[in-house]
Amino acid sequence: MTKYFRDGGGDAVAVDFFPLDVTNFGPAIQKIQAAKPDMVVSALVGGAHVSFYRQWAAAGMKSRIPMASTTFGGGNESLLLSPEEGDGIVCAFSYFQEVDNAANKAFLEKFRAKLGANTPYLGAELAMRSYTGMRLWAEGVKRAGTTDRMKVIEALGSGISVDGPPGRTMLDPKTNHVTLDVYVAEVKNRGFNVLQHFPNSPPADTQSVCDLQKEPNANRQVVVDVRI
Amino acid sequence: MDLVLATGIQALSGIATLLLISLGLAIVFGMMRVINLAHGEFLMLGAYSAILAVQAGINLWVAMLVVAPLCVGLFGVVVERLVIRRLYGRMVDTMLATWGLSLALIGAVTMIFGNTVAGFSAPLGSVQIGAYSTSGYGLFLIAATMVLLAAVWAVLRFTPAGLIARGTMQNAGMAAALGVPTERVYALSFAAGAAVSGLAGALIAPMSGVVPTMGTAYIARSFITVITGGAAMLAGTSSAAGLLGSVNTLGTFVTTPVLGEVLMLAVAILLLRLLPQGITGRFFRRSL
Amino acid sequence: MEDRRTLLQAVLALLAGGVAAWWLPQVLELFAIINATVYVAMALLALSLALVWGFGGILCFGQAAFFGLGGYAYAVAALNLPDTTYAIPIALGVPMLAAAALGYVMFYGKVSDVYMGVITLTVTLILFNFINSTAGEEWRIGAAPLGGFNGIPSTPPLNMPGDPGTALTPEQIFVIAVACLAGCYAACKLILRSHFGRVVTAIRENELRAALLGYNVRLHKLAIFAIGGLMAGLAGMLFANCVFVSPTMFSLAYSGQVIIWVMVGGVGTLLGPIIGAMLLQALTAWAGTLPEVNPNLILGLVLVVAVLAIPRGLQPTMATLLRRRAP
Amino acid sequence: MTALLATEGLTMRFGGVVAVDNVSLAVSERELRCLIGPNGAGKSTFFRCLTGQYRPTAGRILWRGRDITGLEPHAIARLGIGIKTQVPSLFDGLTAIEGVTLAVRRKHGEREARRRAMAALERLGIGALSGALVGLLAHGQRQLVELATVVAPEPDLIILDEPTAGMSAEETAGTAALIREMNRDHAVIVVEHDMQFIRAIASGITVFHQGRVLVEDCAAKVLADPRVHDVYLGRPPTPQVVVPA
Repeated sequence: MTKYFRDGGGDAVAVDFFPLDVTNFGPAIQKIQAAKPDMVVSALVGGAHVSFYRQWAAAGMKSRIPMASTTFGGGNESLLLSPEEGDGIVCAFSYFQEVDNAANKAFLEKFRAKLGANTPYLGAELAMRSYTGMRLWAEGVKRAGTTDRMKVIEALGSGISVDGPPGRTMLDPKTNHVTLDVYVAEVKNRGFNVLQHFPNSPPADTQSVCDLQKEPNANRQVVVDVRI
Repeated sequence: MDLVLATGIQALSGIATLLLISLGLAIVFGMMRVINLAHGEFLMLGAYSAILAVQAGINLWVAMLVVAPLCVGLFGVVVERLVIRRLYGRMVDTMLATWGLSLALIGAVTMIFGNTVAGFSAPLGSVQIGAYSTSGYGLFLIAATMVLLAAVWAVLRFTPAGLIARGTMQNAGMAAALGVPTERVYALSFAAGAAVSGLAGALIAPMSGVVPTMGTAYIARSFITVITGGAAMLAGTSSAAGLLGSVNTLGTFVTTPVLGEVLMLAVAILLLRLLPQGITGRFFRRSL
Repeated sequence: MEDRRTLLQAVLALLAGGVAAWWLPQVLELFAIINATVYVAMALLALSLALVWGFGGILCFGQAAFFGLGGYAYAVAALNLPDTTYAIPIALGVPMLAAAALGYVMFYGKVSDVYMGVITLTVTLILFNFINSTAGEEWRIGAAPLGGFNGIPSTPPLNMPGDPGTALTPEQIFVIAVACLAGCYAACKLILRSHFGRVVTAIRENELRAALLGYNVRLHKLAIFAIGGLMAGLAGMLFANCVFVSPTMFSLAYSGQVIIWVMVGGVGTLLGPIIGAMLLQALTAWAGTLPEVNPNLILGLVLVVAVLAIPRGLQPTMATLLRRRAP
Repeated sequence: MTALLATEGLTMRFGGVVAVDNVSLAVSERELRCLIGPNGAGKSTFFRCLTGQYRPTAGRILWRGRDITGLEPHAIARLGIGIKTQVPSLFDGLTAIEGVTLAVRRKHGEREARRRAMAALERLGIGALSGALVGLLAHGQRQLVELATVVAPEPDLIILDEPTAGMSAEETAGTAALIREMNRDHAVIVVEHDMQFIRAIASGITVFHQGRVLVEDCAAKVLADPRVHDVYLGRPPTPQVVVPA
């Protein structure tokens, strides 16, 4: 993240890592206050880490320092917290239930019709990504004409794309990752208010270090160079 | 200057939280030699009952201070009747049975309430200390823990019920010979331990993520605190919580959270190696 | 008479292993083979605890620590060495030495049983916490990044000894896993029939009497604990070859489950925990498919009932039932 | 001739309480010695110092002149000392023959150990119980199995802590005869306070009182000594009165 702050002209005042079962964030909140940053970016994940957002709001810091997060919302945190604790946190995902396009509206209607009372809140990305993943596979099978493993893999490699609620999702042959639409939203009353839309965003960082078309059976673990 | 004061308060709230979540386990383990590995889930049940009470419209403070301990206390009686009563004296089997209970509770709560339940935010707003602002609820937590500790101490020390309970624990045979209904004392002691855990769960609910698996984050900490504390229940747990709580909080503040955690666990192992019977195995031996 | 019965059981085990290793790869497709290998690795982990707890009388809450160490030692060694066959001795040595070190601290530290449970639990927690926080770049050993929470997905599987090019196929790894399980079972039988094994069992029966007969109790306990560590490490290595190495190997879940398997299978027997491990894993997997029921609930209730109803576990109860019915 | 086992100024203190106070005694090869005294006289604590279960606070223990103070119980047993504790300590989960074989197995092969174990059981008249699970045996039988376990490896010295505890009159007499018979091949130290047993054994006796040695002499003199009577009846010992032989 520090690299992207630097690229964006900013800088990281301090970076801290938390074991997964830490629940007391008092000292961390105090360190943040001492550092007086312009904003806080959190990549916290898991049930115990929700305590950070709670203690952050309880210490009255929500009104003082704005917060963004790369992970908030993925684990339904927006449902866990009360509006006073969650509202205003900015996050970016490839889908929000509140995304405003025709495909999404049609999908949601059919979805509610099918599940009726216990229709779950889709929130951010996770559910939709699995749905889109299955459809990409289906597209590969259609093109390959068979469900045989190797043939489908070949078909997937020849550039497959699917249109759906999150917009257009294209399988990138160089990295086997996907190019898709990204939305920036802020938490609002346990839901999301979509602010910006970035269509067709490629997996730039992976593409910079990996090209499967040049070396098809590379099997080493590739590390994106984020050294500052 | 305000930095020192604010850090002091952080350390105090770290110690208070550790003491709060360990007290219920200390009562059950300290007095009854029963190792309750479902203690984390008792905390979780306390948090859930408080949240559900608030959702049902009951006042926040009543929900936390009355409803939660009551529900979890009653649940404690049921658990003691069905499971624990058959396993007295069999320490290992109690550990395994309560481990099973812990898994079952996580499963049951996940089935009934799903993975997320809407929590309520911490009351009492924020308080300004010099340049630092901290949560008013954090200060309340410290006070509540001190009051709870004093209350448990007073009950054990001054009331006849406390005396009977302590007597039964030290020598059930003799107590029975003196006409004490030991079965009922065991049930009530376990229920008291459960009630305190329920209260602790409810009190930490506004400051933590309430999910079915929240217990697993607390069980290790409270277990280590009680074991390092040693036999004497209140003195042991308080001294251990004081030591481990401050090491963890200050460690996290000075270095990184990871080192704060590792430091705490390292101190615990060191203590267990030097004082296998815990702090009160050697110091303040005769205290409660 | 007793000796013939143990030899018969050892031969039967090797036979059952042989049949499973030959027949199953033909029948099951890939996903089931990998799953079966996981079951076999877990059964081996249960066997290691059955030996240490059932016969050594040492209740180790942290058997998963050696399981994880075996897996990680294999992964790191395999990534750094040209031929993964050399990684095997490292994958077994590291957990064995760790078990010996932990054993020394516990047995020579005059620690009572309850605190032994606590210390083994705490050590596993520390390892879990530590491994979980090795995500950064600086946490790497040679060419192997420890990878923190994500584990080490790029662990190369075992390859034909001496021929690093051709990696073993999942079917071959399954055969090796079954061979390891059957081999370890037979080894346990032989160990327990040997003088050393009899002394270890005697120590479980009465530590003081064994000492007063001149046997160094602590050394024997340390040795059996280290052997248990080695077997758990072997299970970890097999696991690394069919799934991949991650901090969850050190988690309370694995430590707890392995105790449940041995408890339900039968403390004090070898075959019981192996059957228990396989059965309960199948039960957990089946419970996972049920829409409303949560597997934790079933597993938890099974343990509570097991502790209350059959303190000595499934297999001996069945054995006593059979013996009572036979004339 | 150096003593088989000797203690010099042996002292064992628990906080303020001095359980064994500066006790020096010596037992020679093949000797049969009784350590007697009322309950709480320090006999069992002295016994536990000898077996290494307690590490003495002061003083030395010598085995054939070599200082073995503070050795671990298993190291002491390896010197050739058979130990029977006050509370019967047996392998309940094993059969009688398995337990006794294990005792001998440390010095002999499997077959030889089994043969000697069987011989020891027969010598104590419980050959028939060899296949029985020790945990299911009656109290008297368990004591005999424990004696067999101690005798089987043929130690140079056997020390027994209250072997007749919980035994009937004729069982006590039987055990006394047994111990006399054992004494033919091994030195024996018996810690006892059962008067009937002591008269039957009639060996050298050391009387303990409040952690110290009160009297040490042959059975006849000790049993006639008024101070021993006083100590047993709880009266403070009358001052030293020399009774003409």
